[in-house]
Amino acid sequence: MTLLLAIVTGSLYAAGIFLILRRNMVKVIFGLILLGHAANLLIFTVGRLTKGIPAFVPEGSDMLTGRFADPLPQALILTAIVIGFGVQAFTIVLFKRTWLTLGTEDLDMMKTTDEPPKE
Amino acid sequence: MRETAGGILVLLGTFFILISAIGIFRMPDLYTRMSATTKASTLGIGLVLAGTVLYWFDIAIAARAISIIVFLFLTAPVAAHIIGRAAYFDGVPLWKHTKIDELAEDLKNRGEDSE
Amino acid sequence: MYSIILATASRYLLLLLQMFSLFLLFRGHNEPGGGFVGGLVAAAAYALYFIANGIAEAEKLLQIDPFYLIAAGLLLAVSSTMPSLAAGMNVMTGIWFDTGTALFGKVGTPLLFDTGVYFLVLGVTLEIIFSLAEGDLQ
Amino acid sequence: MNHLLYNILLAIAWTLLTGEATIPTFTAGLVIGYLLLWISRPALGGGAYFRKIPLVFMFMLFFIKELLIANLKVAFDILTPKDYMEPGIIAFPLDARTDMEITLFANLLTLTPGTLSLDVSRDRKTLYVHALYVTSADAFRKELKEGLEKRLLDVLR
Amino acid sequence: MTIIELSVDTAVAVIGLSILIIFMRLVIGPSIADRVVALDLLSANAIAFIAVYSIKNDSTTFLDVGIIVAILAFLGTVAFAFYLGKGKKQ
Amino acid sequence: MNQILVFPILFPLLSAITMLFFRRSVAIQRIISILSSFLLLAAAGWLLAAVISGGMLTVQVGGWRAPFGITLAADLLSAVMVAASALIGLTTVLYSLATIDRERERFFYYPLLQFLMMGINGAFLTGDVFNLYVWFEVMLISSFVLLVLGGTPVQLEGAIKYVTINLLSSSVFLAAAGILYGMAGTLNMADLARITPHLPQQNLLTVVSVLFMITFGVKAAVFPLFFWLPASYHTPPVAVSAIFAGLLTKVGVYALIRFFTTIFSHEAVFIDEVLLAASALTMLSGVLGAAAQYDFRRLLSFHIISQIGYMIFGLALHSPLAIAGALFYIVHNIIAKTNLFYISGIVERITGTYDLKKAGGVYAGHPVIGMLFLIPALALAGIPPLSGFWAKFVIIKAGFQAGEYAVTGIALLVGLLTLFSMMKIWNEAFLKDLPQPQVEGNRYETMGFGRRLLFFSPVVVLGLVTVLLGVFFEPVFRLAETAAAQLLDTQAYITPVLGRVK
Amino acid sequence: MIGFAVSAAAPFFYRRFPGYFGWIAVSFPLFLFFSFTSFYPRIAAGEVLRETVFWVPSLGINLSFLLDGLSFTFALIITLIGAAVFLYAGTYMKHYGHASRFFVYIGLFMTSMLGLVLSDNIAAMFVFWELTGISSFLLIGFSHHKEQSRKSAMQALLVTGGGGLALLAGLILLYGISGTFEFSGLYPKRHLIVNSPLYPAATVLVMLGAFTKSAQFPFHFWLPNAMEAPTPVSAYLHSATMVKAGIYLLARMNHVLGGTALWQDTLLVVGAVTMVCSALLAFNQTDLKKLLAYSTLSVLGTLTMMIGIGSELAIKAFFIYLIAHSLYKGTLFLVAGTIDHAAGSRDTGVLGGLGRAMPFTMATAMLASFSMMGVIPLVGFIGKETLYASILEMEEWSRYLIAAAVIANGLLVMITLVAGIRPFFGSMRRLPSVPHEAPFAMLAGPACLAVLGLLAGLFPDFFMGAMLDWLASSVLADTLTFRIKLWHGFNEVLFLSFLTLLCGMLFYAARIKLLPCLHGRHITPVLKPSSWYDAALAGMLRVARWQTRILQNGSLRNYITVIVLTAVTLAVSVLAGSFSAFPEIPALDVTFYEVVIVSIILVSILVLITSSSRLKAVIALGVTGFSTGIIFILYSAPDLALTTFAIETLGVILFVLVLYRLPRFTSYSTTASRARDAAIACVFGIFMALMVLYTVSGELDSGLKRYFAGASLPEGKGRNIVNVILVDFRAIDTLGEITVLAVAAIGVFAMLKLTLKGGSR
Ligand code: NA
Ligand code: NA
Repeated sequence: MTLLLAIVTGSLYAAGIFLILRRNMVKVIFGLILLGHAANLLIFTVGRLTKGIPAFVPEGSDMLTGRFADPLPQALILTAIVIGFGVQAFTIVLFKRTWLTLGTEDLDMMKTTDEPPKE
Repeated sequence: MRETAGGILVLLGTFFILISAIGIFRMPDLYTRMSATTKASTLGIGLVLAGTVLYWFDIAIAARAISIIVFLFLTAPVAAHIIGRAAYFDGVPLWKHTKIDELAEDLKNRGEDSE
Repeated sequence: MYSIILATASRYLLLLLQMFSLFLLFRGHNEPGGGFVGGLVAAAAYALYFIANGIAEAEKLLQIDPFYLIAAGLLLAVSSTMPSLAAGMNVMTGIWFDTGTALFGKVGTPLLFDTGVYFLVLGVTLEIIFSLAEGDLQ
Repeated sequence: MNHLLYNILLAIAWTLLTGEATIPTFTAGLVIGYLLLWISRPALGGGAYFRKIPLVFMFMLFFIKELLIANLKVAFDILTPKDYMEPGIIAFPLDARTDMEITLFANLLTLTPGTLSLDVSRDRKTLYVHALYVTSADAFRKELKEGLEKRLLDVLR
Repeated sequence: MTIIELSVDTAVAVIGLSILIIFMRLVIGPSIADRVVALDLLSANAIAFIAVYSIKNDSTTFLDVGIIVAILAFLGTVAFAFYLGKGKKQ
Repeated sequence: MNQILVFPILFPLLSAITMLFFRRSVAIQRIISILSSFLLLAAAGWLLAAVISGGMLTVQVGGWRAPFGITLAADLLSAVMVAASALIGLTTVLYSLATIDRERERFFYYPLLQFLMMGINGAFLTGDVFNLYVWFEVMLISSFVLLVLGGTPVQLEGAIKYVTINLLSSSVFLAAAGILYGMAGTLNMADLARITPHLPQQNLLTVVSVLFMITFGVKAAVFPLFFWLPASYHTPPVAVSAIFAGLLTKVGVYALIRFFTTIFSHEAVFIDEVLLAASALTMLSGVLGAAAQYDFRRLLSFHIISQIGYMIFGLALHSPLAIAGALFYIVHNIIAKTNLFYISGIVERITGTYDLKKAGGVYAGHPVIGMLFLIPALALAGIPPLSGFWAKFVIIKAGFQAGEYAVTGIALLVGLLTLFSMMKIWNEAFLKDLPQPQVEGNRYETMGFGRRLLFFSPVVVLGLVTVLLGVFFEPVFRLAETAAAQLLDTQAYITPVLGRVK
Repeated sequence: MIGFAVSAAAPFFYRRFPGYFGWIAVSFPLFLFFSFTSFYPRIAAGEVLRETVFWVPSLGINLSFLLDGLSFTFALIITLIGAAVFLYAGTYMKHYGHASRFFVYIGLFMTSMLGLVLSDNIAAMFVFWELTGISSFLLIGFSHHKEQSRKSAMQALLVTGGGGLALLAGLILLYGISGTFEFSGLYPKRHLIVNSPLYPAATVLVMLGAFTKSAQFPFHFWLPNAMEAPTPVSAYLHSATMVKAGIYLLARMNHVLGGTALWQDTLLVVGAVTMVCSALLAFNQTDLKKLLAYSTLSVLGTLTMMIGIGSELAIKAFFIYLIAHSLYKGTLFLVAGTIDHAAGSRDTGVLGGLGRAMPFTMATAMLASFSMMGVIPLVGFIGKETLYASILEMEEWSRYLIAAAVIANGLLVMITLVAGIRPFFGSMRRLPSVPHEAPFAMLAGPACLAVLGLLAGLFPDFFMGAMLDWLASSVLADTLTFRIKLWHGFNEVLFLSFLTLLCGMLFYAARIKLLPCLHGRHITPVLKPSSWYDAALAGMLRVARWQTRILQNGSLRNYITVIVLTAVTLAVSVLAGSFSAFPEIPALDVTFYEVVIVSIILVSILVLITSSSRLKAVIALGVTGFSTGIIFILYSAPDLALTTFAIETLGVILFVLVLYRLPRFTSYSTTASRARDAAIACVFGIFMALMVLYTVSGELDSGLKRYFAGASLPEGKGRNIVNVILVDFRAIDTLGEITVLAVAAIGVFAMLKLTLKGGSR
């Protein structure tokens, strides 16, 4: 499964990059979200996979022993997901606002801030 | 014994789930798909969960499983209704063999009335 | 897009979801759940209500400016760091009360922290949804 | 509805007394509580509760039967290559009046395979139903009127 | 292999198959509503899968996730319907 | 005592929360802003004093022992950065009071500034790789919002690029942090510093460090990762541009320094070569970009990039002198660059434009402003005895010491071109007569005395600091040397955090 | 020694009492002048005075001062001319406006100049060096509303600033070789320095600094342009003092760097070329000040050349020439200013017959002019005599140099005739204003200087005789005695002097003929490197615009492409260099449902990329997210799954609320660009996948995992370890996380509710 997840992670990255390279703003949003997924899945996979043994201390015991899933990458991903959610919500609204204000979704039409000074 | 009963319930549930899956794939239009499938899967999940309850036979598990069942039975029809309605007003076409559409007729009449 | 069926159902589901969200919050320390998911489910309840009944109804239901929820959530979370500072311990050191309850597990500052997260998430989500929905009306 | 509350409280008390938080204990508590309440009718009053509980049970049984039959019918149609369907959208005049009645009825109808509540008219007098097997619109209306709606309203009113 | 193990393994496989079938409908469409229905059904399958998986792994922790999935799937469906409804009105 | 380490994070947060509660009253928000900024400055000063006198400070947050919980750690570098940013925070608040319009004030401008400060300080103080990511995000989202606050078309356009590229870099950061954990099993910087030299997959570690270099390089605006900066920094209100210019990229530089002296210290060769090449190109392309500009703020924005190059150059040389130079360069640049942006705002108020071709006549009417401009401008160009001279001097000396003649030569040339740009501004905006008299009423003349005081005090204060840093360079340089020595001695970072480790 | 302290404090003093009147202002340089002369006995006794104020000792940079013959001479020149100029400017600057600013600048300049010549520490000297450059910049651009003025100031700054940077580099290299920044510390290490491999580089860099500052060919062009400055500035900075800073440095460094062929020959050649070329360039000038500027250039070249000759006689000639030039050129510039002031023009073609109206000015001008022409008995004559003598003494090149010197000096004579004498004779023409005699304050300064020139010529022994020995000793290692006299008798040298005068007359006469031909015609660009400067500047700007257009082209896609490619290239260059083997592929132990999930994700991604409908894309995205959640369930992360599901659903709601207002999902890019992007994306994706595989192929021994498992319940009071990490072990992460959420909510709110009208501010 690690191999499959590595492939999935790679595909998510590839798709994310491909989409943020589009001229259409909306696609860029999707690309950014995919990149978020990709990073999360990457952390999950490199934190090593453990099947079916979540990190919960069982009832009647003081500690968890034996094989169990590493809780730290999970906590990191949780934080990253939530942060990603906040940032993405902002980004989506930013793109919407931009579209409403500028009237275009074509990123190649948005070059005024980089325009070379007029001679 | 109890576990076996649970297993059988689970199997029965998955059967209905499969039916609904095939149904949604095979049926000709959106409405027939919905008619055919949403409930089958609801029933199927209900059965699977009942099997789970039997397997664990613990109040905490039962509480969870039952709340899922209750919640599903509460929400599934609402969801089906709301999608069907939205789809209808959005103009999703009916199957060509659909016999009658009294809603369309009424809408037409109402439209004439109000104008 | 008002449907009487959805509207009626949403009213009953609202309570159910809110209760479930509290449930998730309180037992999150021992079982899956916690302030974040709890807050999201609570927000989901309002979101459902908003979709079924419209934005005005939903805001009436909430009664409070979501920004105050956000501020309160942050304040709760931060204030959970204060007792340890005041006590001269490392900042954010958890302080626990001996009494425990069946539902909550132990009571202590980390739970306060999680409650802060709950309110904040609720406030943030609602703020975003309401702003977007109000934006539609304009 | 007070009686239902009593009943549940009694069941909980039973569970606590036995000290065994399991499903059978709780179910037993419910049954015992119901019997106790029934016995104490003169003291507590409230005949409606005892009239309705069997009705509810009856309705549930009816509904589950309908559910199973319809499911099997649809399953058969799905699994066999030939389609027997004659779908249509029927306007059904509602007797149900309150929000709760309408909602419950529409939802139960949707839950039954082969039918789907599509819309409630603005005057809340008509429910539009999409059905898979419509031999005749009037027959369909009649069946529904006397079957599901009647039984449901009996329980609710 | 006990009956329960057999039935659980079968169930997992059958649910997996159903998911694949439904996913095909999701990809095909044709209307958005069709896809939403498929999505709804997929999440229902996920719940069933979670339930079976909890038996398979002898672990109850996952059932809670099932409740959340049920709630959220409903909410998601309603949201999509809301979207479709809006599209019509405006 | 150690707990003062938390104040630079908690003060801004608490004041932001309070302001959220008073969201309807701008007046109260202003007062809270000022108070909390002063408090923050005091706390930062205290922290700096404590670190200077008592060495590195650490706090194990939550009382959890070092690699398990999150450690906040302030060595000299961190403390200095916090102090500098607190100063910039304060001046920016003052400047904002004079310049930010009512509408933005009503829409949470002040809390956002505080959130930004919280993120920046957090980034400087944390001793945990993932926690750094979190602070970066706090900082980023605050900067996103500040950047678009107002929603004018240019702001939105700039923000799209800024946001997209920064999110891409965040994703890379996350991946790199994840892989680092997947390899080393820890996230604590000190623990990593201890473990990384002994990891079996050293090559993989180098790749990870490349990923970190990319992500921090984007934040620091290093060649060729800087594009988002000139695209966006000139679009928001000038107070926002100023604090961005002063602090945001420096956080990236800080992270680069932290990572490549502490965590990846042992495998410097490849990285240093890359950094060296990047620094040369950064210096050059930044300054050339500036030479092509005629917009006051865009010109300054390109200069940010160019100067980042110097700092990276210092890091790449990796000698005690070079690092000390880089550190001093950062502080100098934070102060001078922010100041220049403030002044661009003043010039805009007077002439009604940021376009240098349309501006003019400031010197004739306001010679004092001219002098106030010359201080940071000449400092930036490295004219003695201002702070920038020393910054350049030390780095160049280190460059020659290391035998990197080519890059050092570029650094010198870039200094000349910087002088050219600064003098272009001077000639165009200050000396030249105003080409066309302003049509609408002069927004500068109508300012009240109090506002003008707020308007100028940041410029005066920062100008004074620039001069003082130059004139009393010796103690400052000693401090930088000590900080550099601390940075290069990995054990000096590990021991206070982890305690004695065998 | 107190003099130093006063000079350091002076500018601050000045700002407080803006000296509007030259009489007050003049007291400052005069005071300094006399305090310096008070050191005369000690200097004359061969003493070298030192004083150190610690500044940045850890870098070896201190304000250490050194007063020996060389710096003493310069200090006297600076303060003396300064006094004259201050006095003059007090009146002259009245019609300029902002006179107070002028005095601040020029006071700053004088202080810096003094600091420059007095510094023992070369880094500190550099500080003053740059300060003189800046004050010069401010003074040239003093009439800032004139574009020419601004341009010239910028040119001067860039040329001298660029040289300054070279100098800095050279100084640091010297430090690298010797380990000291003190001149006095460098002297003993001469051997070490000259033999170092870095010696040529350091020497060339130092020379570059000196040449630019002293306007040596080919950097001479900025000086004539600097004549845009007010006349007192031209007199003071651009003839008497600042431009001599480079010469000073060369003289100072002669000890350290001199004696090699590189040093001597370069100076000789550059000096000689400057001397001749700039004199030639004066030919078609008609502006009084520009004429004088070209003559200054020529003299600066001569001075450089003399250091290049390097003999004792040459050094002495150097000093005499230096003093003489400072005296007469200062005077002439001030007179030019007076003429401009009085007559309203500086055009030599227009000026004439002013002698009647301005007799005192004429007298002053005559004295200075004769000194410049080298007429007996003025000090200029002695200077020229000594110069010729020193050239004749040389073994090689003497003949060519003599010819060059005679021609150059002849041209100087011509310039003098045109600029210093002609305006006072002949017939008066129509002038912009009626000429009148200058006020006393404007006359006193130049007159004093001119008279001083005469006295120095008449009594050379008294004024300079004793000095010259120890002056030379401050530049050279050993000394011989040499008596200077006004009159050496009729010899070769005297003949040359007459020849020079004769040449000058001839040139003057020829000039009248030549002028019409030359007028309007450009002397070859080779002789006018200012066109090189312009070309370099324009070229730099072109390159700047080009690279900005290429790099900062506004296209987000290009930005991202560059970033991604950079990342991949760097990473691959690491990988390619060191990883020989493909990562160990983990065993493929998958179940059916895992394959189902993974294939669903992959198909969804494909649908997402290729989708032409927004909502379809949203759904595909949702499926991807949900499937990720399922993976989290499979691999023991229920909390993650919960959160993922919740977030995905909220994401859907968000999209739904936003989307129907969003634009269509149309595709703009061409197939080619899509293919290119796909390739980039795939490379990056493969890279990341490989990273995952590489990482998991190693062992992970996480002590943290075990610690959390043990501490979660007893210390964290929770069984859900993930949650305990979130709210306790790493609570500060979560604090930051919820802050992000809060700010995001603010952002969304503000973006939707706040829209300012109009452009950005
Ligand atoms: Na995400
Ligand atoms: Na949580």
